[in-house]
Amino acid sequence: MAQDAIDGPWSLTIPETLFETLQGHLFPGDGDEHGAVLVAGIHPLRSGCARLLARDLFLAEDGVDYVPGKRGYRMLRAEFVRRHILTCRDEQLVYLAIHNHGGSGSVAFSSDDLNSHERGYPALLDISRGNAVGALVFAHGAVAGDIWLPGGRRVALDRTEIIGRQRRVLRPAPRGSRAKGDPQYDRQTRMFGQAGQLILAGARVAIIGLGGVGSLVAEYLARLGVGAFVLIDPDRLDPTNIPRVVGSRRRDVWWGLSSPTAPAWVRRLALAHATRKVDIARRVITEANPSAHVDAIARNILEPSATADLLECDYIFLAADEMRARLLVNAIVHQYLIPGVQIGSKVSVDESGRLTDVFSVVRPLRPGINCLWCNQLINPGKLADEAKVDRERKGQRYVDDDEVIAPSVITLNGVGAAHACDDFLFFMTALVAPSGTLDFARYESRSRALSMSSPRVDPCCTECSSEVGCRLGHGATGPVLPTFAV
Amino acid sequence: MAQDAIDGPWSLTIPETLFETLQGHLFPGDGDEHGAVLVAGIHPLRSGCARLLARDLFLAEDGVDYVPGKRGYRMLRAEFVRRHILTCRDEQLVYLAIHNHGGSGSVAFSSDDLNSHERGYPALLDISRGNAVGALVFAHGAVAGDIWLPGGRRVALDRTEIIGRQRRVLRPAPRGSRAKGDPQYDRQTRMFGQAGQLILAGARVAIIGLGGVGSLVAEYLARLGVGAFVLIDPDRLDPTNIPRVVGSRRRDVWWGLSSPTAPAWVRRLALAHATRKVDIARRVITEANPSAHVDAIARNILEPSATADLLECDYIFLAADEMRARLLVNAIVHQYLIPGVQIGSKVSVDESGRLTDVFSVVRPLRPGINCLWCNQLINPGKLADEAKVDRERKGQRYVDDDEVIAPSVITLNGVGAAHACDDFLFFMTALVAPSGTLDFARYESRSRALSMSSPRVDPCCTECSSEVGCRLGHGATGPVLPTFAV
Amino acid sequence: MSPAVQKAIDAITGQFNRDRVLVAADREGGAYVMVEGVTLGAPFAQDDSWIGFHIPSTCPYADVYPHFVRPDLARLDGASLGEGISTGHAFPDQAALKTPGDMPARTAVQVSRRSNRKDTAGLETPLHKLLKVIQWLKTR
Amino acid sequence: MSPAVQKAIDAITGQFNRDRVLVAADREGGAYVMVEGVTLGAPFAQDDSWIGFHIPSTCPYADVYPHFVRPDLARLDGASLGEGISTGHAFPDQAALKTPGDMPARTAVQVSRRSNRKDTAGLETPLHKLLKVIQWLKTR
Repeated sequence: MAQDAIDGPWSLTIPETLFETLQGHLFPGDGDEHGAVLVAGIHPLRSGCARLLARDLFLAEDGVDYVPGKRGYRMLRAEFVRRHILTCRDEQLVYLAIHNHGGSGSVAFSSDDLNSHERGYPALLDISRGNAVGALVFAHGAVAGDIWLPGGRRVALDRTEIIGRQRRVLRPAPRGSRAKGDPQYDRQTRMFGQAGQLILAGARVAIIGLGGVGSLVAEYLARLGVGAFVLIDPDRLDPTNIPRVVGSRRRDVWWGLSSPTAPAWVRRLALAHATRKVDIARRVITEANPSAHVDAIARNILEPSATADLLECDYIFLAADEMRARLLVNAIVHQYLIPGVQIGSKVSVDESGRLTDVFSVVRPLRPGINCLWCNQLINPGKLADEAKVDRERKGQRYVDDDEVIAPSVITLNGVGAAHACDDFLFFMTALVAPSGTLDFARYESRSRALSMSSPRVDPCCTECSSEVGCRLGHGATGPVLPTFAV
Repeated sequence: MAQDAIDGPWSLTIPETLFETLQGHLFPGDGDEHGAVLVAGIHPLRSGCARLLARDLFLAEDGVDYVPGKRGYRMLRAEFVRRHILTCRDEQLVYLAIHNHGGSGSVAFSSDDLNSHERGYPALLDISRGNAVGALVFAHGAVAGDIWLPGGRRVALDRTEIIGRQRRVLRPAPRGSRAKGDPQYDRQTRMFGQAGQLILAGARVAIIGLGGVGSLVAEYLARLGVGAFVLIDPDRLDPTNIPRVVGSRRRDVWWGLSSPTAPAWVRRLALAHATRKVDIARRVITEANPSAHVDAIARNILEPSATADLLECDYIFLAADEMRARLLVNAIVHQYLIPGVQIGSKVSVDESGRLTDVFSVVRPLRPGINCLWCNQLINPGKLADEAKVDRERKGQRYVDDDEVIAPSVITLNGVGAAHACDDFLFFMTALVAPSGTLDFARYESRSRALSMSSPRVDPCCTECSSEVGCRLGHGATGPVLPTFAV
Repeated sequence: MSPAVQKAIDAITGQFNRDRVLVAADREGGAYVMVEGVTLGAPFAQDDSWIGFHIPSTCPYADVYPHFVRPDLARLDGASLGEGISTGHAFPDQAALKTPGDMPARTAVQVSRRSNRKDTAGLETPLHKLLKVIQWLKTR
Repeated sequence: MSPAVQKAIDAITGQFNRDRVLVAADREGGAYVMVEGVTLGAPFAQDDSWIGFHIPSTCPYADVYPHFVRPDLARLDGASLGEGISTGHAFPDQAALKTPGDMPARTAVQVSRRSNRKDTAGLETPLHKLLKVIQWLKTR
């Protein structure tokens, strides 16, 4: 796992639900000190930074697991520590002992705390066999951490990111305000401040599928000032895409040569040289914001190199129709605690060809709670179909197979993309209302209604639970991702 | 009024509510014939076509106003006719006698009907003093009309357009299907058919305000295949617009020269030569669909020449913040029976600068029912402010004046624009669900909720009622529009 | 001038004397209006004043505000003029006139009375508003 | 081959005999599998058949379907093979193999049994599905 090769700052990411449970335990209103153990996965980034990923939380019962200390005020009982450090050893996870201090806005370990780490953590490191161990101390609005790496290096936690309905960042102490921003963004910083603009500029966003939905997402986010993009789509533009892919032009498809009236071989040649969708999106982004960084990856998202790029992102927009892409992104959301959203639209027609339902869906994806797998939104049959070559699929067609091409319309895509980007903005800038939800949204075009549905959670789900062998927060040491094997 | 100078086809536009009242009266299920009088305004188009605008409907009571005829089966009693023809004379409106036939899908006047027109209409024309008169005959799904113009010319009604929750077209008889469409639009015609694509290609749409919202509307509609655009905005691009105006580029504002760090005189010069917003939108439209027709009008919408262009459109997207623009567009919707939508977004901040409400609104505008004036969405104080020159406005600042620049964010604009365009598409292609509404929609960003509110209707409203001197369906002979006087 | 603005001015010249009413068109079809010799008296030290105001081209939908009166307006009791009345203004702004100079600017006291809502157009005409403002001044 | 696919194949070779199970990798980490000599008998005229199928790289999430059996499959009673069983196929498609030729194509009868929903991954392994299909065939 080479945890000692990481030389950048360390952060902790923690799902909001888990954080709220912890807060309730640490700050019940008695002003006293309480304890817990957090078990975390680890996610080393290319930049040399490392993310600790909160996977599971064990609250120490006062007087039973959390008892008066021999040297300090309180301590976790040895039996409680032992139970969890062995789990961490077996599952290759990081053990983090937690307690709280009073005060708010800033927090630091006491010298008693640090002395106890120095006495105890070398032994814990031995037991955990190559997995980091450490401690976190919480106050209201502040978290500090002392992480011990195998090999003897010791790092302070830079920040804690809470992700759920919105993203909040806690640090050991407040940071000074930064430089003034670009006056170009004046109208929007009036809503979310210079601080919000800096969050956007610092964000790296993945867009999977640069067709009708993804091209709009790219356009909105680039204008908004998002700093870095990872664009993933293997396809080239087709003439039938032009009515939906913003920024696309007729010359991108060698218009005329690619039209159905052209000889088949000319048409094939033209389409083989059409512009890639990721390059059209890159053009749109660069025109909107020349200083945005763009990685345009013209590969299937399941190719391991594309997946690796995805793991470096802060938020994932899933705008591809493939079930395999859903499966992979959903796995990443839960295993790497990277938030995201699935966007799509559907046009249903009955047997007589009459229009029934038309809607756009926006499904926020959040670790541990909003899971496409346990909500049965990933169809095993379609996963099987997608693994076949075209000729096979056609030869094996079934009664319930819909080989017809699905209708697709820019206004439906616009509804999904706009809401998904709006949700992203309020998530990132932490401006969600107390009444805000993470429900799956369905915007009905024909009735102008919105229906929201609360995702269900299967407590044993392989994807979103922290059961043994399941993905939640397991990071790099967790189950293999459903990518192509090389 | 020069009604005899019109040489193109004549059509009738009728609000859905009025049409439904008429249908209920003509087809109560008794299979019998019933009568009514429709009073209509008139709207000559530059193309030489004329639109009759249904303003008011008077149902003839069976046995009282609609009685056995001397030569035909039934007739409107002379007193009933006389009452309404005099109103038409006084208010310069068109008198249309209505009755129904059986059958469905096609309809024509009987020879009895035509004979009675020939006997009666020359006299009615005399009474109405220069205003056209005529007759309409309805069947299920079909309308025919025989219009007598002053001067002796006589025209058959080409079609009847019903506008409300959706747009439907009735004709005297079904038309043959037209030529095959552009294969480029394959994916969307799978939803709304070749017929829908032809409707879009034949539509002329106005977009007022080509800023954050309007530029997105232009982009979506151009990709969708809308055939003709009237773009109205007097402004040039400013660097602070780039984060919201799609298609805008830094070189449109002479980036660098226009930045706040440049000397003031250089900056002014750069901004005076920045690209006009209508020209940026034209660029976006042309890139998406080179065959779209674009009129780019860099004037205030209240300048009479700009207003005149607006009257040639089939649908109006109001994406400008000015109250005066609301006042004018609202007047046109009701007086000329042109449907539209007002789109906007609002970011509210409390005294301490904390964010309160953030939402996008989409307010469908439909004649006689959805009125911005009687819903108090046009602020008289702001109308007064907008009529002042800048220096005056600053000198006269009030306690409740908000001179602060309103925040504006592309994702909020995207939500409004996408829903407005989606609503437009389902309106034009008549795919609205039975449960569809015309309520004003408010998409709340912070809670992800949608709140719908039913517009109220003031029965004496100067704008949306057919009281004497009020605008509804009055067309060219109605009250003067609130434009600038020249 | 727009027909609605002309109609509003006709109503004002009907109420006051035609030769006491000065009118200058603005650039958009609205008008600047000044009525001379409106009776004031207590609580003010002045027996009368001119009153000026702007009727926007969007009359009768637009509110008419603010109004302007003589620059030396003062209370008999020496108290301050109070909320809604402020000194140091000029009326009208020459840049807003269709023909600058048509109505030379005067220094003025500004009277701010805003009518916030109108149920339908025409409920409060510029004349009606003017009379309301005069009434309001007299009850200060 | 992906670890999950390898695990599924191990389960199959554990159930049947290793030398009765042929395996060829596809281009994405999945595998084509053929099990020789699976007992059939009544209601079919044939005592046994090979059964071939594709395990996608997205195993265990993806369904495993369809399955293929010997091309001369026929009922003892001479009736048609019935719904879900169709003739005139070939297995596997050489273009789908990582190395074409690794598993030569055979003409085949296709058996279509789709499992539509999975509550969680792994509830129905490729082995489990194979046993279900064999069972289903025997109850035709």
